[in-house]
Amino acid sequence: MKKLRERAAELLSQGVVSLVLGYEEGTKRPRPLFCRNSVNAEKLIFDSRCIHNLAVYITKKELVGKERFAVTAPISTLRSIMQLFVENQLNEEKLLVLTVDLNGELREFTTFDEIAAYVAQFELKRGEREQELLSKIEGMTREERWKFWMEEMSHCFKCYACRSACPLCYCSKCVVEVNRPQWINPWPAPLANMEWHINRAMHMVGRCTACGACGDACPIGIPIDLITRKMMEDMAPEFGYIPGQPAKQGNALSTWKLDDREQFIR
Amino acid sequence: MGHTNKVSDLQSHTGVEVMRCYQCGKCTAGCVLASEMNYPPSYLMRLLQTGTKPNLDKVLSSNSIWLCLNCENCLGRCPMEIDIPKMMDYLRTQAIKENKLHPDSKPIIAFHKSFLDSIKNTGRLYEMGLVLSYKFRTFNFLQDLSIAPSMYLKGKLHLLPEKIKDRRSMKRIFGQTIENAKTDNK
Amino acid sequence: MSSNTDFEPKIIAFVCNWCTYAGADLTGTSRLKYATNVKIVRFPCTGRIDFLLLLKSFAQGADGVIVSGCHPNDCHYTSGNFHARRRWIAFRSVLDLMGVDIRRIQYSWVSAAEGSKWADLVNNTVADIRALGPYAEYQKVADYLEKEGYNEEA
Amino acid sequence: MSKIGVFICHCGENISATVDVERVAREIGGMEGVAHAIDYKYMCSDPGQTFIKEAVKKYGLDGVVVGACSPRMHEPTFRRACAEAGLNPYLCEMANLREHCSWVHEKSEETTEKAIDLVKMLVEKVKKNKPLDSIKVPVTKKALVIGGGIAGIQASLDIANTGHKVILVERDPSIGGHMSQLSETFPTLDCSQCILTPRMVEVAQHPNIKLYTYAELESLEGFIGNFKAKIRLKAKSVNYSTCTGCGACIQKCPVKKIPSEFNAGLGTRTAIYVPFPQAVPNKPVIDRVNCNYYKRGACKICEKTCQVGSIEWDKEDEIITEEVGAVVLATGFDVKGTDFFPEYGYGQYKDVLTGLQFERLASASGPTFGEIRRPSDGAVPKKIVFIACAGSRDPAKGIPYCSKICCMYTAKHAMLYQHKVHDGESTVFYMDIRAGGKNYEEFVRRAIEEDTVNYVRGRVARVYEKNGKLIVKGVDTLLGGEQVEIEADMVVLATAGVANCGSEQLAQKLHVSYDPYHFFAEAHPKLKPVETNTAGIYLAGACQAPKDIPETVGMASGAAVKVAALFSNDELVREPVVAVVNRLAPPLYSTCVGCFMCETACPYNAIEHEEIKGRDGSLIRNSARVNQGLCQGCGTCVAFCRSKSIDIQGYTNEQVYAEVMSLLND
Amino acid sequence: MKIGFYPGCSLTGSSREYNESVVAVAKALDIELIEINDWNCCGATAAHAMNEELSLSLPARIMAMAEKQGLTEVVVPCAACYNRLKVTQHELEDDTKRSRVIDILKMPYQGSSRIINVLQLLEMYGAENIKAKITRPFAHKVACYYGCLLVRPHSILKFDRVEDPQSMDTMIKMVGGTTLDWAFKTECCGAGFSVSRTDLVAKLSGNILKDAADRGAEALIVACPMCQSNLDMRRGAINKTLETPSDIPVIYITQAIGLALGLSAQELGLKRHFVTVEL
Repeated sequence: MKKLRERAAELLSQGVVSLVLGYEEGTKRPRPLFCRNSVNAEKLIFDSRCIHNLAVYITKKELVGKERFAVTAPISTLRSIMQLFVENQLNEEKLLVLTVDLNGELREFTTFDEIAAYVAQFELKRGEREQELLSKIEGMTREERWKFWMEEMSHCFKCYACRSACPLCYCSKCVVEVNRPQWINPWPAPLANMEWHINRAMHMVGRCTACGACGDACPIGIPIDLITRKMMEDMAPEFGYIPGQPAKQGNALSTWKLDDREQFIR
Repeated sequence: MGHTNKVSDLQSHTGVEVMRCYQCGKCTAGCVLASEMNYPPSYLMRLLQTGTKPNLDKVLSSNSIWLCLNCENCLGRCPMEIDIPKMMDYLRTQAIKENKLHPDSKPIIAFHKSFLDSIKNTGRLYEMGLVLSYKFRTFNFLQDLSIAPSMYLKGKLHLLPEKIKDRRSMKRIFGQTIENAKTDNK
Repeated sequence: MSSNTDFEPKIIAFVCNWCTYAGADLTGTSRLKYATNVKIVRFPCTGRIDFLLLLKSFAQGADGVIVSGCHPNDCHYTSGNFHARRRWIAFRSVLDLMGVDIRRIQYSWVSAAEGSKWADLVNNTVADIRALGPYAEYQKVADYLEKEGYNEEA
Repeated sequence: MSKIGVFICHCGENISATVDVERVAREIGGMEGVAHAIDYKYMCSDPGQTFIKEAVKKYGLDGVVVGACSPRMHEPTFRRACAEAGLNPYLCEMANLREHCSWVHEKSEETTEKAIDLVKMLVEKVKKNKPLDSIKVPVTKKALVIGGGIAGIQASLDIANTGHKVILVERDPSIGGHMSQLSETFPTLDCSQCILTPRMVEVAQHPNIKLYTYAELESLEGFIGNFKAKIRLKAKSVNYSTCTGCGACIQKCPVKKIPSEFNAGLGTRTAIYVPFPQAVPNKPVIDRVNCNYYKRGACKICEKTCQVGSIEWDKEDEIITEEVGAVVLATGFDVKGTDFFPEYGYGQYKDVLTGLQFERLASASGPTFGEIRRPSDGAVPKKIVFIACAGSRDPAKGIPYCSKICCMYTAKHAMLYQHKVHDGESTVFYMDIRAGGKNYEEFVRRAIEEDTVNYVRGRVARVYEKNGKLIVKGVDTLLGGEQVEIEADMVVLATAGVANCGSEQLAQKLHVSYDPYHFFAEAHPKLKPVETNTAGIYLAGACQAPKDIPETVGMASGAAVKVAALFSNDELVREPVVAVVNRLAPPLYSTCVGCFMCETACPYNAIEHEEIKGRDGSLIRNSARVNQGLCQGCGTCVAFCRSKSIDIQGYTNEQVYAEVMSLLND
Repeated sequence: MKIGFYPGCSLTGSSREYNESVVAVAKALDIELIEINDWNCCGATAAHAMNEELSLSLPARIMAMAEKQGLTEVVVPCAACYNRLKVTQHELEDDTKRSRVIDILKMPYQGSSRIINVLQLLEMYGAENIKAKITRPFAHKVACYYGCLLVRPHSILKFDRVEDPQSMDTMIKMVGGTTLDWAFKTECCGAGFSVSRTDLVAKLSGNILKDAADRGAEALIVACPMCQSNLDMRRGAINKTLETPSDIPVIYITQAIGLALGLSAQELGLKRHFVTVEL
């Protein structure tokens, strides 16, 4: 952590970057810190409690500006950054990524390939909570799943915190805001809620890196992160990608293989 | 019952669509017993296609349906994949039902009945019993008299039947299939 | 299932212009008969078919959906159907996870030459959906919207 | 509010027999936004079109829906009518009440209700239609003809004679195709080569024709008027600019036992070879698979005999690119081999031949110089059996169709045999005799009556060999199914005509449709027999279905006229069904955020990156942009776009959404 | 290696020698045959000529018993039984038929056991072993006779090719024999009428023997007890239809292989034939 602060201060004072996006202590848990000078670098922290996915800010020009900036990124954030690279949303020349590895060493990355090589050591696995809930859902009949989700969705009041928290929801105009035609009604109602979440899951196929930010952000605790996580787990073997390891070229959904499964097609 | 219904019954029971046949004659050309039959298979198909009562009667009372050995040469070569053997099976049961039996059918039916009786009682084929029962059915006591002793000498003929343990299941199977069919017929 | 014999399912078909639409035209020119329950929406390619349209169909009261296009390798646009196939794999998976009844969406390849296949597809799908009954489960949720009095046109 | 005009066609009685057209018009007339709705007997007729034109003017219509046949049939007709009345043609849509409704349902309440729904759907769509301008593209006035058989030859000559350039590509070392293999032709019995070879020479000498033999199409990109064809020129290993075609190399080549393709396997050829004496070009190629040098690294005898040094050992396949405006497919057909028939011996009996092989036996240029002799022992067959419908009309073998030419050539074969072997006995087993054509029936009767060919109606169940004879087990169905057994010396199978090998792959390269038997599909079975579903690609000859020479030649000329018509204008008008990325006023510019998922999905590389820059020149963002020349309008990108920033004209999100909503909203 | 075994009625009676040779050859090849418990007759031609449900129920019971015993693969040497079992398995893929039959049997039936004939057994599990264990090559010129039941209906059995099958020929060549290319490999011998219409059978079987004799066969090789007993036991009647009486023996493929493996005529039941076997 000390090394991180020193390096951040150095980067800022030398003018290598104009901003270090990191974490500082908050009232309950660490919160994001937009560190723009070397003095503030002292506030930077980086430990296992730092799970807020800072990648959500790095596509927003109004926050990060036009200059080069640095971001401190735990493994889940690194995955998001990789996916953002794949989707042409980041510029390698404008970004410096900092992380602290398992040995407490400070690591710096500037390219997709460097991050990919580092992330490859980590397997994306279900946590206890995910395991418990998903195995419960997997054990349900279709009708039970429908009831389960309808019940969960009935609480949703469309605050779109899930969308705001997701680093991959970077569209300037979301489909729910498109009104010609109005594909999905923006207000909370069971059908519109269901359509929104199915839509979100489809938009995340082959993209979601299971950081869990959407689920964390949900103010009423609907386990929506499980939808995209489960899709990631199920589609990975189907489309031949490794969960949490975005491939540099092409998106799983907008590419295809000659022998994709088609038993369901009559 | 209208005559065309019988042809559609044939289709619903066996899946054989008689109208598919275009009388190319390939079945007849390759049939080992066509020359013995009143009507060779392709001719029989044409009779069925007409759907008229006299022609259907011709089919049911012909020896053709009894002489078919179900060797399936016709099916194997039929360009329209018409399952003639399956159709013959069905026509035989119909001929029995309507009691339009060609004399050639007698020994054949007798043999089949003796065969099934044997299984019904013991679960397995009792060849000695089969032959005896068949002889009683046909009054043809001299047939095969020459080979039976040699068969016995060569260890090929058991004097007593082999029986399976679960003979009740045999009774049930026969009860629910053959006997059911009989009641259906009434 | 005998209780559903009176039920006439509403089915909407999303088909591509080059294979299935033309195949359905051939069904017509061949005068093959099929059930009236299916109405076709024409698309240039299966690749064009948005999954949201399928959701909207159910919301609008469809009991079943047919999605059909060119056989693999026959796409007029080379690969639209391959993209579609992959999209449907994912979409089925999402729907199944959410508990939507995926038996109500019938995918098929029907070429421009397969007029009789189209007729069979329609008839079989109608029979399948008739056996499943109305998709009340989904429509109940959709109706909620109307009861609330929202109407986007207004 | 919209002012839509709706026009319901009776199509004679084709629609009105099962659909209550008056009710359709009545109910649609009551729809919101419908200003005018009528029904009429023939909407596509002149008076019908006049109704539409007048209504457009009278009611100031801003959209037209015609409920009639398939839009694949008459959409252009009605759009043209609208345009003539001053309405943008793309504001006209068709509801398919015939192919998708009246023809496939019985007369009933439901059928009429479905028709109403179908029209409603299109009315809702039209409300969202936008006026579009068609896209104009230049036309490259050069044609590519694939296949150098009689179809390709005829098409090439006809196009070339209209003054346009033609590139003719032939897979084999010579043009000529199957016709060059035939002995004599029905029903005139004139010699095939005598009528064909002058045309072959004409092709070679025509100033407008560029001939590539021993070449295959590698790929075809682009669209009507603007194709880019990559052609693989297979290495001939002989330099044609210096080769004189003296043939010395062929004489000296030590590899002599290769089955000759031209002789359908009955004769042999060398490794360096000209397929047949009248070949065009009459210069050899080296068959690298069989050549000693390529197989074992030593020989080169041909090089030593060649006085002009034309052998090119290291020559590699060359790929050239040609820009063409139209393509004619004339790749012909093939026949099933005798090995396709388990019941006739799986091809193991040497004296069981295909019809094509018999042609070679009967041909003066064939392996026996026109004498009919058994391949097994060279004996003249005294009893010969011809089996018609061998594989054809045989669904069990996967070929339910009639190959069309076999009845006639079998009669010709039997006739030729009787002419050549006077004491011979010939039997034809047939199912039906299909001799529709000028002088065809007379020809078959001649075979039966004058040449005493024994015609037996029945199929043959089996052929097997015993004591050097072929035992043919057939049947005479006209005698109530009497079995007929013939001890024959030779059996000729009129084997089914099938699609040429590789036609499926070729169709996929060209994006043309094909039928379940891999014959290329015409755009319409009656009215567009030479067009394919892909604009700018036409069909000629047996690649579409088996057909005889006169029919093939007629079709080739038809295709040539289509090409000539296309080339008669400098520009071609294209449908504006293309994708567009939305553009908005600054500071938004576009809702596209540049994820470029559309780019990976696009089959045509039509998505470009556009840098959107502010007034100061600084980059605001990268957005997608569609190249309208490349876009073919599949719309795959549209379905992938998460922010709905890309849309496709003619099938916009608003249009299809309105259709779906209307269809079920009741 | 263990495999399920369904002998069928013929093999316990009139075709004992087939059973003996199958068992002897299997033993020599280290294949353990596990007989299905309390098996019943498959019903053969009689059942399906008379009643369809019966013709499905009898074989279904056999396969249900095999499943109960956990036999995943069952060898059925008798071609008639093999045919009935395979066809039944195919027919019972239809749900209504299957549930009806299960209802009759009062036993679970999955249709999961793989049914193979004796040629498949030898080919799949014996080929290498046979090659290694040949002690006395079977140096004879023979005609392999397949009959109807082993190869038809091809669409269901999917065994060998539909005309001119080769599997038995391949096997004979492997043990040192030569096989004839002849015309009657799959023509029917008429065995279904062996008892009821001996006159027709004699004619059909006569045609078969004549072609084999004309082409110089030393023996007919078969894999069907119906064909064998018909061509062997009925030889007296057959010879009456032939110009030249035939003394060509009719032996089972397992007997031919047994001989090549050095097994004795006694072990292979060769003494039980009517037409003397001297090979």
